[in-house]
Amino acid sequence: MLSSEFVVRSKHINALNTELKTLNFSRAMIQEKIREKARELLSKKAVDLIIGFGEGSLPLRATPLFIRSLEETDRLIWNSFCENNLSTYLHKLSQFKVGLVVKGCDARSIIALSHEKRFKPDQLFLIGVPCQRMVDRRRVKKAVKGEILRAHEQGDQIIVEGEDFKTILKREDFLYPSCQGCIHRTPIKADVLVGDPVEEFPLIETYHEIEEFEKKSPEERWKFFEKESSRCIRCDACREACPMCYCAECFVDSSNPKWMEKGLSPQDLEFYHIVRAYHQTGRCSGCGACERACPMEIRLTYLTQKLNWDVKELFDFETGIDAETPPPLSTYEIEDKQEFIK
Amino acid sequence: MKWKLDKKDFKPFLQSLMVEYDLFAPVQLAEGVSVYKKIDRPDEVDLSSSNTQKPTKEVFFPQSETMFRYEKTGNQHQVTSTEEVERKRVILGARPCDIQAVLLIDQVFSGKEYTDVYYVNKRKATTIIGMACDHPLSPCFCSSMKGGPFHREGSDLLLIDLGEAYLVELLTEKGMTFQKNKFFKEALAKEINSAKEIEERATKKTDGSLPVAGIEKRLDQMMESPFWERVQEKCIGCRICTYLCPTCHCFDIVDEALTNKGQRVRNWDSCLSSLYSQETSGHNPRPTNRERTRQRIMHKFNYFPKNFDRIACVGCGRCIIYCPVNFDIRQTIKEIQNSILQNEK
Amino acid sequence: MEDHWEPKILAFLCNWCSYAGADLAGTSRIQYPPNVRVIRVPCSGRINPLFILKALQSGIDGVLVSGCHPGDCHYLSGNYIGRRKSATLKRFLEYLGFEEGRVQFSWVSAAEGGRFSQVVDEVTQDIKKLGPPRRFVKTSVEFGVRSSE
Amino acid sequence: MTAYILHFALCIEELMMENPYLPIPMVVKKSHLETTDRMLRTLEFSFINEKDAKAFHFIPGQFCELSVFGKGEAPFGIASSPTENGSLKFTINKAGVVTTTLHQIEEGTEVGIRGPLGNGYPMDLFQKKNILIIGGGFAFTTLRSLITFFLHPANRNKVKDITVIYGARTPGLLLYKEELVEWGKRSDIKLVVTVDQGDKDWKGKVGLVPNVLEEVAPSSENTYAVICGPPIMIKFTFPKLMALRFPNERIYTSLEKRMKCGIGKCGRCNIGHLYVCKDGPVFSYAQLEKLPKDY
Repeated sequence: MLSSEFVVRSKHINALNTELKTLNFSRAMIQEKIREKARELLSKKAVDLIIGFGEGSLPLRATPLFIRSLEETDRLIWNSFCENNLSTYLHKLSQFKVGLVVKGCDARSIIALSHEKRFKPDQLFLIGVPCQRMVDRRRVKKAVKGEILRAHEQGDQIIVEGEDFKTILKREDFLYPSCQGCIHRTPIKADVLVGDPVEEFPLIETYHEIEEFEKKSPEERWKFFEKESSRCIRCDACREACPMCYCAECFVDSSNPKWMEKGLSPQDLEFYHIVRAYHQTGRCSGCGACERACPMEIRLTYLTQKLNWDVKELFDFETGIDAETPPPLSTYEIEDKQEFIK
Repeated sequence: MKWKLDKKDFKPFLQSLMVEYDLFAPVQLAEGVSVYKKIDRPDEVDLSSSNTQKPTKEVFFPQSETMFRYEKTGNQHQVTSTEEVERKRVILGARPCDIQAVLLIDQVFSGKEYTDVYYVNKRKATTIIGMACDHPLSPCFCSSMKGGPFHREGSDLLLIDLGEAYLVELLTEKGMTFQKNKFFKEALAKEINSAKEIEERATKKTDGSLPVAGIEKRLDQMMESPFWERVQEKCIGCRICTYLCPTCHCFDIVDEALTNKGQRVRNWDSCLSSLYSQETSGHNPRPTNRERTRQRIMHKFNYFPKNFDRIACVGCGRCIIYCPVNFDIRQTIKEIQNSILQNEK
Repeated sequence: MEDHWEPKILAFLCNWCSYAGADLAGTSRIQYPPNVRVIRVPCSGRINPLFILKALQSGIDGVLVSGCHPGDCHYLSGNYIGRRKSATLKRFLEYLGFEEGRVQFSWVSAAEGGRFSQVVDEVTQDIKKLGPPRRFVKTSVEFGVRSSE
Repeated sequence: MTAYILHFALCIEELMMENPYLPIPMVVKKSHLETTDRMLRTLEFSFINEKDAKAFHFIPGQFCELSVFGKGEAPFGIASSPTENGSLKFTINKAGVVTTTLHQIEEGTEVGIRGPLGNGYPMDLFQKKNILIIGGGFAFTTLRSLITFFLHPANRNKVKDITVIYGARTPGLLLYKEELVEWGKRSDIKLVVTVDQGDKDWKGKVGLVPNVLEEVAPSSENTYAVICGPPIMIKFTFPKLMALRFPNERIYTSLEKRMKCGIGKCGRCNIGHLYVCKDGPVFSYAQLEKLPKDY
């Protein structure tokens, strides 16, 4: 275990313990409350549809669920596999009133999107869920030998079963990196909060990975980036999963001017990942949807988190924390740092 | 007669293959991520994953492939085609589902009127050493799609993992040329029997119950069904399912230029991309994800069967495993089969 | 080969200050290294990071972005907005592993012909010290390399 | 490696048969603007190798993929007729990267061409029949090919009456103006040219194509109709053809879709199980009726 992780954890040990004790109870309660709220909204016709999570078809998975009728509301679930950032669907639902289930990070995306005027103010009803941090299904899969056929959560444990094994894993050790450092788990903006706000503390120092990475030489850093991006298959899943990627024409697809080729040459893959990440400067909520979507398991959040960190340090800005402060790259301060300019 | 290859002889066997052939086999790029690559050293080969991320089709139909290079001198262009394959090739470790898929896209690329030389040349030069699938995964449904974990069609040789050794079956003429391979020994009766047991166990494990019969006919009447609107809702429109699909074969042709020289390249393309059928005028016959998802499903289960008499899905399960939103084609198939058609109301 | 290497530097100069500054350097017969190629842009705030990346990918050895001094922007705040983009981009590129100094920024006013020459001189020296870029460049040698072949 | 120099192609015919993706070299012979909005330009290409010229056989309605090296390929219907030997004409609308380059291309420049591709008009069915040709805007290109083919002395007796209705938004946007004048003078073709909006010099008809069709009211007896134009024109003209009792089997049109390979491999141009590039671009309405409305 990382040393900083340990320090952080011991600092928040009490909060963590209380949370763990109530996990089972709160998950079930949240699920019931989501259903209740969905029923209420639909029966009042306050929304056209609810987007939440339903049971996935594979172990360790939940799936986005679009619900329009009261009968379907019982299919809504809540557990630690509800990893998708559902706000990405809003772009194709501009004519509808949507009830949206949001975690802390998803709600931050919504605030960032509202800065960019992506929807009408009364178009959304946010069902906010204080998040217990999501489980990294790939980490779990890699921790056991053999195929996982069933999985469920029990308290702070994940119980996975295969043909000839049953393994109990500590939930806390199998969280997404973006979730481990999260300090905005309770949605900042929500029309209703299902569940009590959770105490905000990181399990690992939020920017620990970036600090470690920065200690490496430029050559090593580039090598790492090169290796990661070389696996890219240009499926655009990172782009499509990201709620902030909605350009009518992505720079990748532009034919005039043509910024880059569509093949797999290493420089084009690097180009794509640099610009995709950089375009999130001051807009990324750090939800990690890009990394989770990648079928080739490319590390992506170490890029966006760096940008988040820089924006915090340079402009004291965090995405989606308040609805008033404009995004950092759309404004300026006369006193902004400029010692890098000759 | 059946043969066996001791695992201690496996690396020397690969080494010997590489003398004569370009060897393509699964290589791990990162933990849990593997693809087919041309092998430089035998220890690169990694057969531990149940299947690669990118399918075997990539060896014949690379994601990005140069078709020709050109160089401009004055007003002339010297064109150099890259269609020829210089060395014979071996693919090692391809799973039966992927091999089935190769047989499917063979039909597209060979074709009656036009032959896609880039694909066909590679295909002709290649011997396929299949790897029987002893541990099919739960999202696999090859048995429902006219295949199976030990399906032999398309493999020139088939390896069956017996633990200490591989049982080797020589299945075609190309395969028979390996008969005299010095690493192959005669298999014992008990080894053949244990292979049979493994086969039975694996076959039982895959889902053969998916109701695909008659799906083509049903889809004939579903073009304008509200079904598509519903089924596409959670799809975010990325291309994972099409790029990782062993039967998807759409491509785009583009020029890449550097001042006076350049190349024509073909890259995989996907019907789920909005640009796929967008015309220069701006008109897009498939403007939303509804039409694009419909195209994906229709092509596999209706158009392809109409042209080639077979469903263009082999049940490898990749689109299910890697989908970021857990879009499950098995459910889609079931929903299509259970949907109420206009004339049945 | 490397002995004769002279860096190619692309300078994005804002129309109102830095470009005029470069012009003044010229008309005043102030010498500066011939390594720099100038692209005139309306404002330093106009710089899209894509320009810089495309230049680097195409084999440019160094990039200089230059605009009006703070407070002097023809469009009032373009250079301030540009400054934020530059700050984040510079940090990000260096984080990825680009060498420090490959991409540089300066303020040069229309009256600063001498300063322009000095800036170009410094940037050229820096890039010469760095040598030709070894990453991200799409050279004709690599041209045509496809990952699966 | 198969290396060959386009200009001194040794075995290009063989290569073309083997590799349908390699372009045949051609040279731009002439380029001139067709319309006053400067968006349409007709380019005439001639074969560089005698052998290619001899091997290139096409019928009206087929298309080619034109290559501009470094920019890419785009499909264009052949506007010249097989009876105009030795060269090929294309009328090109300036829209994307390839077409813009083609508009700027200098005479004498080398380009590549792949083709002929697609099925072309059903020339066998037209034998001894009356032909009604309806065109709108710049979709007139392959229709020009068809008309020119049948007006050739060697072919004129293959069909009976030829009626052509051609419309454009303004007189300046009409294609092939000189030829239209010439055809107008002939007695073996009935030509009606119409514009949506005339100008002070326009002496001809003013009116939309569907209305003009109603007015001209050609008999559907023993007649095949070929209709090409913008979707909106087709939408309103089609019912008029129905009213004139043209059966679906005898109405043909040429479809446009985004294409890349042109040989039915790359996927994107399908309508149902058919590929517009290989099984089309010419379809009868009887065929289209059976296909999904995916275009």
